Amino acid sequence: MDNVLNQIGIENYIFLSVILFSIGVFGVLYRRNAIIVFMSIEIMLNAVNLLFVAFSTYHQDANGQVFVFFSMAVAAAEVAVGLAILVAVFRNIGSIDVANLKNLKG
Amino acid sequence: MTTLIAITGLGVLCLIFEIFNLRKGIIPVTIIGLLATLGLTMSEYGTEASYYNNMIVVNNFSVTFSSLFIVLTTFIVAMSHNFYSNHPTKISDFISIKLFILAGAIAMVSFGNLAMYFLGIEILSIGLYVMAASERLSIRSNEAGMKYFLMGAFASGIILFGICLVYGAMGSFDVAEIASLSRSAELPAWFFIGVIMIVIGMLFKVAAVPFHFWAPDVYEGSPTLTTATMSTLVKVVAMATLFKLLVVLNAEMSYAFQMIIVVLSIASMTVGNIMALRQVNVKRMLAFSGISHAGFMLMTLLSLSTAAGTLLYYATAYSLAGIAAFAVILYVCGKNENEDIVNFHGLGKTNPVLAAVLTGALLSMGGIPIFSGFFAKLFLFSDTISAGYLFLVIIAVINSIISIGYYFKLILAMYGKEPNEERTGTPVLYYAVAVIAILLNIAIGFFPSLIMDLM
Amino acid sequence: MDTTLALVLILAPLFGFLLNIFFGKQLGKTLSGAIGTLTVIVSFAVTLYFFLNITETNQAIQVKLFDWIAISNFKVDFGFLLDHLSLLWLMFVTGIGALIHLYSISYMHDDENMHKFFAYLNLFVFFMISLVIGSNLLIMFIGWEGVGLCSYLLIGFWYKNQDFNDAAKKAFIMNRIGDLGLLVGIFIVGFVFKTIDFAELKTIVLEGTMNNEMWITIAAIALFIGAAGKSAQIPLYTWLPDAMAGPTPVSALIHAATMVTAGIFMITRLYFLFDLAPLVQEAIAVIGAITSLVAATIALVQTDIKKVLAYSTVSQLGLMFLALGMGAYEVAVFHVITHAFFKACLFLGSGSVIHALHNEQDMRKMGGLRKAMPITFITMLLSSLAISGIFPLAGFWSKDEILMTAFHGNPVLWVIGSLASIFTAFYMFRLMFLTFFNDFRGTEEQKKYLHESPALITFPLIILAILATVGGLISLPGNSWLNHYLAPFFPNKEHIAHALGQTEYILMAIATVGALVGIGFAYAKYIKQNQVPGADATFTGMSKVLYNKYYVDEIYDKVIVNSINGWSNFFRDYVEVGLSAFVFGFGKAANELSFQGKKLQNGSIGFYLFMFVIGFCAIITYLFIV
Amino acid sequence: MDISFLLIILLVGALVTFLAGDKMASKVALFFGLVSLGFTLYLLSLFNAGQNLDVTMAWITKPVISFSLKADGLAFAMLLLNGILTPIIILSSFGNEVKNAKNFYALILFMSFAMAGTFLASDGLLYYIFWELALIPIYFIALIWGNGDAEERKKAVVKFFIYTLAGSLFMLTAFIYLYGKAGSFQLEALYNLDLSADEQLWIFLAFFFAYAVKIPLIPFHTWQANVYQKAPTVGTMLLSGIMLKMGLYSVIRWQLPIAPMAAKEYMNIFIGLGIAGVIYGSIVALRQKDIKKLLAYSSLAHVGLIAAGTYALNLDGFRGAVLQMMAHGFVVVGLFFAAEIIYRRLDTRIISEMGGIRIQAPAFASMFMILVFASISLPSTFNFIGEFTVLYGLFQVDMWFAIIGGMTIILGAYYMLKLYQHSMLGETNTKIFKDVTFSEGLVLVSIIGLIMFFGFYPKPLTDLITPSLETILLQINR
Repeated sequence: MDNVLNQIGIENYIFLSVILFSIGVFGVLYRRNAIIVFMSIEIMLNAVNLLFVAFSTYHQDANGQVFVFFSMAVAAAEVAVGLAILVAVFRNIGSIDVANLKNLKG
Repeated sequence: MTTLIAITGLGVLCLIFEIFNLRKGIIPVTIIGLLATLGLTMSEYGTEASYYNNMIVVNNFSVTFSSLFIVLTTFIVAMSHNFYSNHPTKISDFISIKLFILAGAIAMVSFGNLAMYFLGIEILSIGLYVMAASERLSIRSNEAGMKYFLMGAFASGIILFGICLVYGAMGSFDVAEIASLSRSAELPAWFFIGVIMIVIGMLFKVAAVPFHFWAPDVYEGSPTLTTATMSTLVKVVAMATLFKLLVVLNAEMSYAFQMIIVVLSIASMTVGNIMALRQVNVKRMLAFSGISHAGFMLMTLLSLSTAAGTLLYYATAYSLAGIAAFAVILYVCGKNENEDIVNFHGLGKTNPVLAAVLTGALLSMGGIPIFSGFFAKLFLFSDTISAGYLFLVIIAVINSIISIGYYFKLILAMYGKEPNEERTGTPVLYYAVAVIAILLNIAIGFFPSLIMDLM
Repeated sequence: MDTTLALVLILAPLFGFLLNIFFGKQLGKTLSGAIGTLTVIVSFAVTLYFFLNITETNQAIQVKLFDWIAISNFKVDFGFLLDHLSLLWLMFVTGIGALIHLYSISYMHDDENMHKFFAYLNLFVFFMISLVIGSNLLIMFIGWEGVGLCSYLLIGFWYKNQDFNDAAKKAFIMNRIGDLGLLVGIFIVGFVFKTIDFAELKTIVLEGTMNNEMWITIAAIALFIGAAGKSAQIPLYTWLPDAMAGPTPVSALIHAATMVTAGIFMITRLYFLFDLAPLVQEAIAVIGAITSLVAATIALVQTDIKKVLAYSTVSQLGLMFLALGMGAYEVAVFHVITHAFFKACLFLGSGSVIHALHNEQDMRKMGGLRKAMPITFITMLLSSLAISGIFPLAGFWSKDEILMTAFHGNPVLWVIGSLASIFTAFYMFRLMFLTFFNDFRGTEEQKKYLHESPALITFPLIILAILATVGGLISLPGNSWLNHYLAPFFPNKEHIAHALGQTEYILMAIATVGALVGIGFAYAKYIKQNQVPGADATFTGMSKVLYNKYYVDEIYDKVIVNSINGWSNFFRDYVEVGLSAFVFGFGKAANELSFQGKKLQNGSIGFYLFMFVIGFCAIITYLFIV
Repeated sequence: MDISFLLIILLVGALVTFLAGDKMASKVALFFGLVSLGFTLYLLSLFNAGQNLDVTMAWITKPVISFSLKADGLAFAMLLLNGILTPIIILSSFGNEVKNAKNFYALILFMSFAMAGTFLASDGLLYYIFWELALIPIYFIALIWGNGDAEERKKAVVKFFIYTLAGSLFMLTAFIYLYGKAGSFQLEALYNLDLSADEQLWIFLAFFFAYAVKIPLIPFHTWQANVYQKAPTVGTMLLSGIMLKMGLYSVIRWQLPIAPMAAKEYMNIFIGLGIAGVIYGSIVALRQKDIKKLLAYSSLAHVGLIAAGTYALNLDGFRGAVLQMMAHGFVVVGLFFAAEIIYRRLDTRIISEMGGIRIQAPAFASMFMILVFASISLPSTFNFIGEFTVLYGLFQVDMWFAIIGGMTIILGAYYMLKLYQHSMLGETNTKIFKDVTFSEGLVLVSIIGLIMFFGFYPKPLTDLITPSLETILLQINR
């Protein structure tokens, strides 16, 4: 196992997941369609999961991989709730464009 | 530990009650259960224990804060009776969700492992997303839920990344180990970055500037009872957790980091107070006031070693005042579609008791003796000055002067104006909660040592 | 024994005051008048007792009741000092006071508030007594301000007339200006000498250990300002003529005989201080002389009978200050006494006239009263001769003394003084002629009711006239009983009794001739040519200026009163508003900020998240990159 | 038997009054007011008998705050003022129709309680707490029972509250800072600190801001006139009669001894400020149309003089200041009550709408006149004693202070006599004005009695306050 890390080096994993994470962030910032925003958030979380696995390998320690399961479960739950809210919103205003949610301000 | 189990069990019990159609019993049973749990928790005071190889660590910090959370939840549950009276079918869900939120909160203050902390915060958050959006047919509620969910999830992502980096640096999620390691070797930069990311995540939860934008909208949009939960329970939880994180992760406070805290706390209190001045919606106003109080509480992070007691006291004072205030708001705005100040006109004439309670709550938040809010500020200031941040205290003082401006706007509305509607019905539970909360507030004002000496 | 008597002396009028103020209405007019008078007579009797005592024993009596005010470096007893000076003063204060009370019983009989009048008169006597017998400066100050209060009350006695009230207010405030001076004087004295008790002060100063030139001079100035306020000297004299708004007995008692002489009393009491401040004495003399001349000139053309007398009073007071300035205190005292006699008589006489004419005070509407009211005429004639300084009446001797002293001190002042007395003679007889000679110029039914006043009025007149005639005897040049009597009070002075040399006779002659000249002029103008001053409009040139009192009042109004009111308006309308706006400004600014801030909270999730990320990046950058 | 019973009585009084209900409230309140007065006198007798009445109880452990009351002569003087005026003020309101009276009178007693506490507390924080507590009742009294246009009133009252609170919060900061130094809020501990000159200056200014707003000194007085005008007369009496004195008292008790160096260094500035207040207040008062505003500005002038006396830092200045505090307290209450009586009859506060009252109500006019002359400190009134002593204290600093400050006796005479002339004298106006009722007369007579008595025999008071003032002076000159 370790040879993999030796060949590539943990830093690169970090860079990769940082990049992924940033992509997710930008997605959240720039997309207005709620679904895509969700997916961007998922990208963020999965970037982290990737890094978890990498670190767990790096440390020869299973905790990290266990944690990934936690985070997946949590992410699933979050998205479930999120979609539920989204449906409610869609029912009410007939759109899933987050830019339309501007009634509360000032 | 037992607390956590008991609370979760209680939550499940609610759902079961629903199944067996014992709706009437839910709230009484819950309250009794909560009080029992409270006793149980307090009995653990003074003991240091850890369970499931340090997943959960019980110590005075966790016990005292857990007790506070339980008390707050009890109040909130008590108020749910009237609040949900018009859709009884959902009551069990709401109650149980509240209990799960409480469970999450307790997990957050008594975690011994970052995994536990993460789960706790997520349980709390997800529960809140649901509660925020729980008025299915109200656009405002939906919007609030949506906003809260998106930003919350975003924050969770950042926290997760932080945890990951910390893990990467330390190779463990166990805070004890992390603490010991962080003292020893030279640490990779990720560690600090990770800590900062976690902290920022928490700053989002406590709604500190510039991570506060969600708060006013969400507070305003959510059903009032949920707002009450957020502005009292959740804020306190997040603050306590942030405090605990910084203590256990033992990230020795570099000067730069302290500067960050100072700047953020100044920004939070100032922005919060200034923005609150022109608000007409009471919930929104209290949201901003909550932001400013978050700023105040951040000051405790400048003297981590000593300020635990102060934080607890401030949290108690603030949240009790908040509960009292929201009890009144719930009563006054129960049947109105909005919570504008006009609804409070002449409350002093129609419901002198509630008016008095709300006045007391606001005075407490404003920091007027003999209410506990004053002592909270006092202790906070004296800690901060002895930590050497006089100028910060002076700015805080100026802020508390500003804050009087909008607190008194409400008081004036209650006493200075003529009632524009006759208010019928005296929901006993609202009255009870309001009065008890304010009395507790005053009581700990008379005997601050009760709280201060717990830590 | 002495203590109790002293208390009786001072408390009797107070008792009368309380009785009249509370039960006056029930008592009825005559009774309340009687009580008022009796209480003063009691005081007079006690005074007499003490007076006779002291002439034998030469022992001043000290009475200490209790500690009054606690001051860090001197103590203030509540006590009285009955020495030669104060007893002498009390004699004519209570004596004349009693007479005037008597007079008032009849004079005020038609007034609904007669009991109040007597109450105030008694109160005045009470305060006047405490002024005179106070054992230290502060007790004197009680009386000092107390008499001011009473004069306020009595000038404004007919309080329905706001003009009278204005006059009263003016009198009080002008006195207050002087009082501030006196107060400062007291401060300095207490500060320098560590005591304000007259007796102690005297001993300290006469020991001569204390020679603090600068302070003593300042103190003397301050005290003189006080005296000037009370005794109506330039520049604080304008209140006295206005004070004539009060009932005539008041003018006689307060604004001629007693209160206005308080300044002279005070300076005499503290003569030892003034002796140490020659510069100030100079100033006093000069101011006194000028005052006497200015007042006399104004009196020349006044047409209101009481105004003439008022300005004559100011002028006479000026002469007294002239004497004080020359250091001839006993002379001043002498003139105070004689002046009290004849001026009181004149005022009461004028009162009797006014009474007869139903409150007509304008001399242009009088005349020919000689036959109608002979007693009034005779008494006033005697007094006028006295004040003009005709041998051998009281005025002659006292005024003569003053002029002699002036001559020896500073001839210029002597000239001024003599001039003043010539004018005095003129305007007094102008008054007499216009009032009593030729034929009556009033309305017909006034003429019908012309009558001599009742006995209660004429009796005091007669007494005073007699005194005005023979009063000079108490201090004849050569052997002066007065000087001899006062000698113990001036231990350090070998008193100057002008040996009657050639110069003195010449001076006397000049004075007499001057007086006669003045009278002559008056005779020529008002009997021979039978002139009568025309309507106010007709005055022109110098006489117009004089008739308008050199426009001093107007100037004061323009310069002082208006400017103060202007400031007041300015402060009220601008400064106050500005300050208030400034304070509110903070609130407004905060609100404005809040209003702008609301725009930031624009409800867009994208923006919120954007700020989130910005904050995040800022923190990371701050911590790790820089 | 110790001093804390006094506070308990007042607090219980407030509670009972609240429970007594609107019918009985006024009488109950009066009863308790009198009881507290009687008890004050009783304690005073004990105190003069040399008994120690101080209390100290541990209260808060971290930071160390103790419930400690200290009764020395100075405190007793102020307690007397409070104890005498409270029943008088309550009695003065008997002529008015007070709606929901129970709250009204309860608040009055509560305020009296808070003020008594302020005068007694010897622990900095306890003192601060009482200081703030006194603010709450007057806020509500002025807001709810006040008169005039509601919006205007609100603006004025809120301004007053925030302004004073702002001041006192800086005082709180100063206290906390001192605590950091001394490790205790106890008066002695704070006295014995040795602070650097700069520290003292800042502390001094922090306190000064609090007191300057409360007293008020120019230019911090903008709240005063409006609040006096808008508040119900009872509120105005409480403010001007007692509450202002809290500020002046605190200057002597806290500000000067804690920061003596600064006090000495900048003495002339602060005396100057006070004196300026005298002139300014008097001049502004000249042209006021509203009687309550006029009295407000006259009060501004008087407290300016008192403040100058306190900053003069000598025994006479202090003693005079304390005496004048009491004297002014009595007189100003009397005057405001007179204004209230006129308002009850004529329903106006505009001076030009009055006049000729003396003809119809001689008794009232006479009493009013006595008050007027007392307020311009005619000798033989209590005010003269105070003012004379203060002026002499100022004189010891600099003659010109005494002279300019002394202007008050001239300007004061001017505007007060003007007020008297245009309200009481002159031709009667058509309205009927019936003379004082029994309770009104009682109030005025008792005030006048006090003024006259102490005017001739102030010895008991001076003997009472002198020792404590001397100790404070020692503290300052340490």
